[in-house]
Amino acid sequence: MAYINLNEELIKRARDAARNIAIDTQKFIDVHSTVSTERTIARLYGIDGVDENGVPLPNRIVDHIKDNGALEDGLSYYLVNAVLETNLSTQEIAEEVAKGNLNIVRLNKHSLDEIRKKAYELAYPMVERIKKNRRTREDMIKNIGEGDKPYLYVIVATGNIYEDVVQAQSAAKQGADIIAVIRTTGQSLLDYVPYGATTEGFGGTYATQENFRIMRRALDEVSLEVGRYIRLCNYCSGLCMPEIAAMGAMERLDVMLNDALYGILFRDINMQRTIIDQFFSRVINGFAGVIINTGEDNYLTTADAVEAAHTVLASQFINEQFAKMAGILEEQMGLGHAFEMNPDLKDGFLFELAQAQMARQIFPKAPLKYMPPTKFMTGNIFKGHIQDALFNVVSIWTKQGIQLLGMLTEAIHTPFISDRALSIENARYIFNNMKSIGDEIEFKRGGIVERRANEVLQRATVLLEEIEKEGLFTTLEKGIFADIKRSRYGGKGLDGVFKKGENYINEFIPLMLGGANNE
Amino acid sequence: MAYINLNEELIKRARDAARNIAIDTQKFIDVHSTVSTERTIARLYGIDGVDENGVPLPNRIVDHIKDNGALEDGLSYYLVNAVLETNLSTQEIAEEVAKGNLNIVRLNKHSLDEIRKKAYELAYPMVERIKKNRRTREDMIKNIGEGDKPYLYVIVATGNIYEDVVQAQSAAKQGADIIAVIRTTGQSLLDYVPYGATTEGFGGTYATQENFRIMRRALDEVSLEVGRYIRLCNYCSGLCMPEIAAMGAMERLDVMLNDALYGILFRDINMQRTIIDQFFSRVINGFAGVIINTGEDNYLTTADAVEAAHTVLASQFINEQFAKMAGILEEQMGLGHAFEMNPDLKDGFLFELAQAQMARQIFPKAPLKYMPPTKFMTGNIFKGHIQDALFNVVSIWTKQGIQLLGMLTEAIHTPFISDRALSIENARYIFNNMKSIGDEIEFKRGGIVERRANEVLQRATVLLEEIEKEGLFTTLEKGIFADIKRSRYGGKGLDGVFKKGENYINEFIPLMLGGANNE
Amino acid sequence: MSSGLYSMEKKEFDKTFDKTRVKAYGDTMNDGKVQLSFTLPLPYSEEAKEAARQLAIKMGIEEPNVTYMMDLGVGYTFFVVYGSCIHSVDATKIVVPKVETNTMSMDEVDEYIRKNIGRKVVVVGACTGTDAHTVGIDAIMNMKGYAGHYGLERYQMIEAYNLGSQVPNEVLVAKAIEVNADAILVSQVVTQKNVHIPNMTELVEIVEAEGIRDRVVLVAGGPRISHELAKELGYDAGFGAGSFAEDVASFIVQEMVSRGIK
Amino acid sequence: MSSGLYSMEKKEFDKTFDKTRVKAYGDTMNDGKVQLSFTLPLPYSEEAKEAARQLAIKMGIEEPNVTYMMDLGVGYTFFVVYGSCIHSVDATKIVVPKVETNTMSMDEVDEYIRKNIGRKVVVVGACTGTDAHTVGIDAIMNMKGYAGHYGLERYQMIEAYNLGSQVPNEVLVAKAIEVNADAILVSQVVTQKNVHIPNMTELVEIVEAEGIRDRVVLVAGGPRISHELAKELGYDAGFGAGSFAEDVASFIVQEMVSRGIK
Ligand code: B12
Ligand code: B12
Ligand SMILES: Cc1ncc(COP(=O)(O)O)c(C=O)c1O
Ligand SMILES: Cc1ncc(COP(=O)(O)O)c(C=O)c1O
Repeated sequence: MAYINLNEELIKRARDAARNIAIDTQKFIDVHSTVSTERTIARLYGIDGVDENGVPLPNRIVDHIKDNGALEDGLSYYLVNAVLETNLSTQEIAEEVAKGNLNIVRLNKHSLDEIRKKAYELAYPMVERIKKNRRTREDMIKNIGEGDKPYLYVIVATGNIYEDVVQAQSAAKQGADIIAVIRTTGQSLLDYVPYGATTEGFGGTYATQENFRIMRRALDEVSLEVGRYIRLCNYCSGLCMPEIAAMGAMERLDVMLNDALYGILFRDINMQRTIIDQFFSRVINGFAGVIINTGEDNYLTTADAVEAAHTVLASQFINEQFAKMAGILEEQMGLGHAFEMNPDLKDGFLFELAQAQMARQIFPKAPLKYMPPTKFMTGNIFKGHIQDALFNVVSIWTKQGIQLLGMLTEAIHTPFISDRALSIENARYIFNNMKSIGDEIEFKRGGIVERRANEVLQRATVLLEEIEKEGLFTTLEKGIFADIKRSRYGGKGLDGVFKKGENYINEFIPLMLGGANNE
Repeated sequence: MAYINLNEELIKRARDAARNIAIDTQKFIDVHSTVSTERTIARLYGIDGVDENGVPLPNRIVDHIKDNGALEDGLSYYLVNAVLETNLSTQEIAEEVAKGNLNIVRLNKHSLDEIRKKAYELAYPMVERIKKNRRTREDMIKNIGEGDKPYLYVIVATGNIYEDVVQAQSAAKQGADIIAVIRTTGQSLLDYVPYGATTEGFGGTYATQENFRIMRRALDEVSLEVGRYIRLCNYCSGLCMPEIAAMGAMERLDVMLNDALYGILFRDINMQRTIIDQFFSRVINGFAGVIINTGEDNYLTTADAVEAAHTVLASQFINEQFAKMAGILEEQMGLGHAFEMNPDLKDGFLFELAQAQMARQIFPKAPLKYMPPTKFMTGNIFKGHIQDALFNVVSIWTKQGIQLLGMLTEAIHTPFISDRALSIENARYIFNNMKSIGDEIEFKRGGIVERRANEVLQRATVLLEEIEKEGLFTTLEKGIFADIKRSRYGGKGLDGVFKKGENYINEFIPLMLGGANNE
Repeated sequence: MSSGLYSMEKKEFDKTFDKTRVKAYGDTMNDGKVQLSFTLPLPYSEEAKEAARQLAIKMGIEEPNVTYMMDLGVGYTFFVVYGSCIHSVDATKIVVPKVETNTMSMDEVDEYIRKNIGRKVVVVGACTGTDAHTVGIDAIMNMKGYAGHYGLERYQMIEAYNLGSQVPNEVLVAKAIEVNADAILVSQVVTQKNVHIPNMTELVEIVEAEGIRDRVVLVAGGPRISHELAKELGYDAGFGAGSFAEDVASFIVQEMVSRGIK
Repeated sequence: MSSGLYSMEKKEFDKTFDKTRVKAYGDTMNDGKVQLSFTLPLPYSEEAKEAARQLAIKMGIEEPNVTYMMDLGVGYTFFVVYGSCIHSVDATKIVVPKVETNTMSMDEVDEYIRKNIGRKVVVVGACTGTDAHTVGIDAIMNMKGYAGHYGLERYQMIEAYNLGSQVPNEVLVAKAIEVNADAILVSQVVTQKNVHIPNMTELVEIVEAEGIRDRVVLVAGGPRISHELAKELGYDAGFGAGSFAEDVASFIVQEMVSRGIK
């Protein structure tokens, strides 16, 4: 493969700084938990369904503990104890709690050892189920095959899961490799996960476990038809990060957007809350063999892509370390970046090429997630289609992992069925017609591309070393990423954060940490 | 500039073979003339207008000589003699001949020396007019500037010269550098040039001197407005090659399609006729400072672009030598080629790149004319627009001279005003966004691109050496170019060819040969 | 914890598919979404944009959204418009005139001729009038064929004469008479300003004037030629884009048999 | 030597420009040429193509030419169509509601405020409802501004509060009351399924319920917001794509003066 000369010393410094940032933050994470983390545990113990008002039982049971002032001990402690005490199933306990028939905080307490043992036993079936999903995926890929990289990733976003199925199957037939069901506007701010099949969303469809199931089934069906395993993607980020990760693990999702920084910056979610949630969600994603997609591409939707290029790289380094810490393999790290420079920029293409090639070399095994032009897309669909074409050129050239296909109607509406077909056609044409370009064409030593990449690397390193000194939270408070300032105590969801008490246990972490290699 | 290693020895052999082919053919040309060549001389002596039946006077006077069985002496001899004899102007003589009042063949003959002297004197004003046009062009370019290369070349083809003006001015404002007024279907087969402003054509507008004038005026106007000299292009090839070249010289056209091989192969014009016509037409084009565009791109509209790539190169070599022989500078040689490979071809882009880069290096000074995808364009305008985008990528990368912009509606209709706007936008975006790519990106030594280019060069050399042995006419009879066989005695216009007699003179050749350098 | 978000959207139209009222589809059944683009001879301005909107409304576009406008520089403006089209089509009532024969392979055609006609079938073809686009007729007739489908010249039981490009109708008919052709093939690619219509009509007139109409199969083809159009102009069949030699050959021989041409 | 070629085409329509009957333009005045694309929920077939043609005809397209059809794989087909649209628009009758104030520069606005209002003008803005697209409102309000046009925060005589994204209408109005705002700016970018309409309407209702409607200037903006729509929903003005801070500032201050808000 063609390469640019990158300053290896800088790469090492940047990576070291990022590791220290992650280690530092992890210390905070380790002693905290959140309501969403606890609800996730409830789900992993098999609690599902809603009460008569439509409130999810995981919420009901965690709120119950919270209302009884006992949250610091965490859900596992009380739930498992209740199982030991009542001999009811976890689901039955939740139902009884919801009906007001049972107070699990007030029950007689078994010894922590006994609880721990039982917790492990109760956790086992779900861990096995997730493991089995992973194997099913691996087998299907082995037996029916998969698409070449860059994978063609498209979104469906009709708001109606059944309509989404039509669009998704159509896309698969046209050549898509990954279908992402975009969530409805605002879902990431809900402090619960909606329930059941849904048909009404805005600019997206609710992420619910039933919707996951419906779509997974539809994609399995079409996978067999087209002879390619079609991956399903949804979104963790938001107030329910680990819950959605767990639902995805149960329903064999393959790719999940997962980035606390995105939530902090673009959804104004409290940083403490979401960074804690991120850890557990990544442990689950890792174990489930899910490819995570991080969201640094979003910085460029507000900041200038030439000016802020180094923030993207810095964030990739940080996300890499956070992912590692949660047991995610490099092969599962879909680190994000984006083709967002002003199309009027002279030689802008060379700058985009530099950024993409640099990311490729610095994260050689990661299935980089490459985002299309969005900011400079306009209502001119014809021009838009060729902006997307150049984006595809850079991708095949620099061997990106996941190509989030640009849509010619980006500035107008969420994709119509034909928009998707045209963008798949665009990518397939270019990926095939330029197949070997990355091996056949070389970068001039000391040319614009090489110089630009090293400049970005240099600035990212400086930034990371600054963050290393200040700490991640302080950096975010100062507005260093994406020009957005967030307070440590502001944003949504802070009230769901708590310090772990003495009895706190979460057996799923030891069971799942170590990711896809944890057998 | 990035380069590929080409076998210089092969280039030399190919060029030598082409030179010999041209020299050999020139021997035939030198002793022949045609009715169209004679009509051209009439026009250069100032004869214009039509008779009461709409027949052009140049045709009337040449037919008159032919009908009197005296064609072998050529027009100059009788016309100049008539001037000496009657003291009428050339135009008056033509009018009298057309009215049947005068038989110039039957007049008393002055001595050949006297005629020659007078011929020179009569030729002088037109030669000066053309020279002046050349200077006007040079001055305008110096004063108001011109576009960067590759020049953006678009066609207008409404059939109505006044509608063409609207479209042309619109295109210039959007950024076009060259406007080509496509001729109506079938005009190249007319053995006369229509007269006056015309408003009804099919898939194009008649090439008439008045139409040339109207468009030149419109483009001068818009040139001042946009601050770029806008070049005007029309078509010589066909039964009136030199006549149209002369009209173009008089009306300050800047670019002219000029290729006898095109006429032979694609219009079934007799090869003797058009190769003779080509010589004089190129002498005129050369002297007028016109950039000629040759038509080897057309081979690929019938033959396969991968298989027949070497025929394009061979034809470029031949056209180069024919152009040289007619006094055309390298800077005026818009040798043609085309982006016509099947878009489904794996790595087809690299093959296109190879061909374009090879042509660039073999003809370093020529403003290569690069034709867009046409054969593989479909009614899918969206896909078409990105095929055109990749074509633009190859062009800016390999520094082509004249970019004949592809239209997204190529397979549907001659361009609408908006089609042109979109294709100009396409090219401008890519040319600017990838400006320096040709200097920044290198070709892998011994890679697909280099190997492909040398293979094409090798095959072209073999072909040229075969033609060198057989002679050009025999080669054409055997169907070696574009899979099309043409007989030496078949096709249109053979009856207009004659062997020059003893009294034959054409003072314009010595006056103009030597091209733009002939001052 | 409200699930109020669920109920914000009213179902504004019936989302079930109705074959008698098929509407365009963007991302929801019956949403009627269409994309339009066109130029208006009006200077770039808010007024021109409004004119574009009004034009779209006249076409039956509800809530047209002019997503883009481009100044073409000479008092003309280009528009891109999206919107919901109110019109629908009754798909249960659609009948498309198609060439009614079933297509046989080259060998089957040869076999069919041997069995049912018992002699070689003579076919004459050309690209007529001022049209010089021979690739289409070559695709049908040349030995080599097109996209892996051999042309008529390769058929053992067909004698094929391809006269090439820009053949005057008189010349084509004269050739047909000379070789006693069973079928005449006409290719028309240039359709600008409907130049093909008078040309195709003229051929039919000549064939009729020569009194051979009933003993030749008359076939037209080209990217913009439909069977319907060809029939209207008096041909026996028309073949559009993506036709192959076997389609034409199958039609010719079956038509000959059904009309009793021997 | 015939010039017969000249006379083949009949003039089929009037080629002169008539401002009362403006038609789309391809390459000849009044040719009516338009391009369309859409999907039909019908399987890829000749019948689907005919349905596409018929739909185009219903839209007023003469001689629609289905230039392309693509199988979307699940019983749906995508079409590209060209044709001549018979409809025309009377451009002499077009009136576009525009924001009626003339735009001043930043310095002029400050000067205007000093002269005519004599105190700082207070502006509160937000991206409301579930909408998180702050770039637009930031473009208008941020110090930094947009495309070289400074935002309201930089105006010496304007006190600007930008509440950011996903602000509930109640919160926005409460803030306006708290700081005694002269103008409220609302940004709405997500318009999917018309989600902006109820949200924008709600704001007006709250403002009215709070009894402050007559002393605030109410302004909406976003890429799909037109002045017309904003007026309809009860706002004083609407600003679409390509608006700058000076447009809004000029409107606010002139509106204040004309309504006597001091
Ligand atoms: C190649 C080409 C040329 C070549 C032709 C070479 C040659 N020897 O044929 C050259 C360069 C000479 C040329 C010239 C011109 N061309 Co041209 N050309 C094309 C091009 C790029 C491809 C056509 C083609 O070969 N298609 C491939 C064949 C296999 O497809 P096909 O013809 O559709 O044939 C299939 C079917 O239709 C059917 N079929 C066709 N004929 C028949 C006959 C029978 C009996 C049957 C059964 C079936 C059948 O079967 C075939 C196989 O499936 C098209 C654009 C495009 N991409 O389509 C423009 C195009 C056809 N040309 C066009 C024009 C205007 C011209 C010119 C008039 C331009 C000018 N003024 O100079 C000239 C003049 C030509 C003339 N007098 O006819 C226009 C026509 C617009 C219109 N609708 O009227 C087009 C659409 C381009 C454009 N957008 O302007 N052209
Ligand atoms: C950047 C962006 C984002 C960023 C937003 C970051 C941020 N902090 O703003 C992120 C990544 C977070 C995002 C998320 C989503 N987005 Co978004 N996004 C865009 C994008 C690419 C650019 C928008 C933009 O910044 N434009 C630049 C600004 C300067 O222009 P502007 O907003 O038009 O503002 C100008 C004028 O309109 C006016 N103006 C605007 N507001 C106001 C207010 C006042 C008072 C005045 C006077 C003037 C004014 O002045 C401004 C300057 O001239 C568009 C696509 C596109 N190319 O347009 C999609 C787009 C807007 N997004 C879309 C969607 C659907 C979403 C999501 C809902 C997707 C999902 N389900 O996850 C989410 C959720 C967001 C939410 N809840 O609102 C759709 C909206 C479709 C529709 N018409 O409803 C679009 C069109 C993309 C698409 N095709 O799907 N998005
Ligand atoms: C990392 C990440 N997570 C989540 C999302 C989407 O989340 P939401 O549902 O909040 O729009 C995005 C969208 O761009 C993202 O980049
Ligand atoms: C060299 C050359 N001459 C002339 C023409 C056009 O000539 P005609 O008017 O015969 O179509 C072309 C068109 O492709 C050409 O390539």
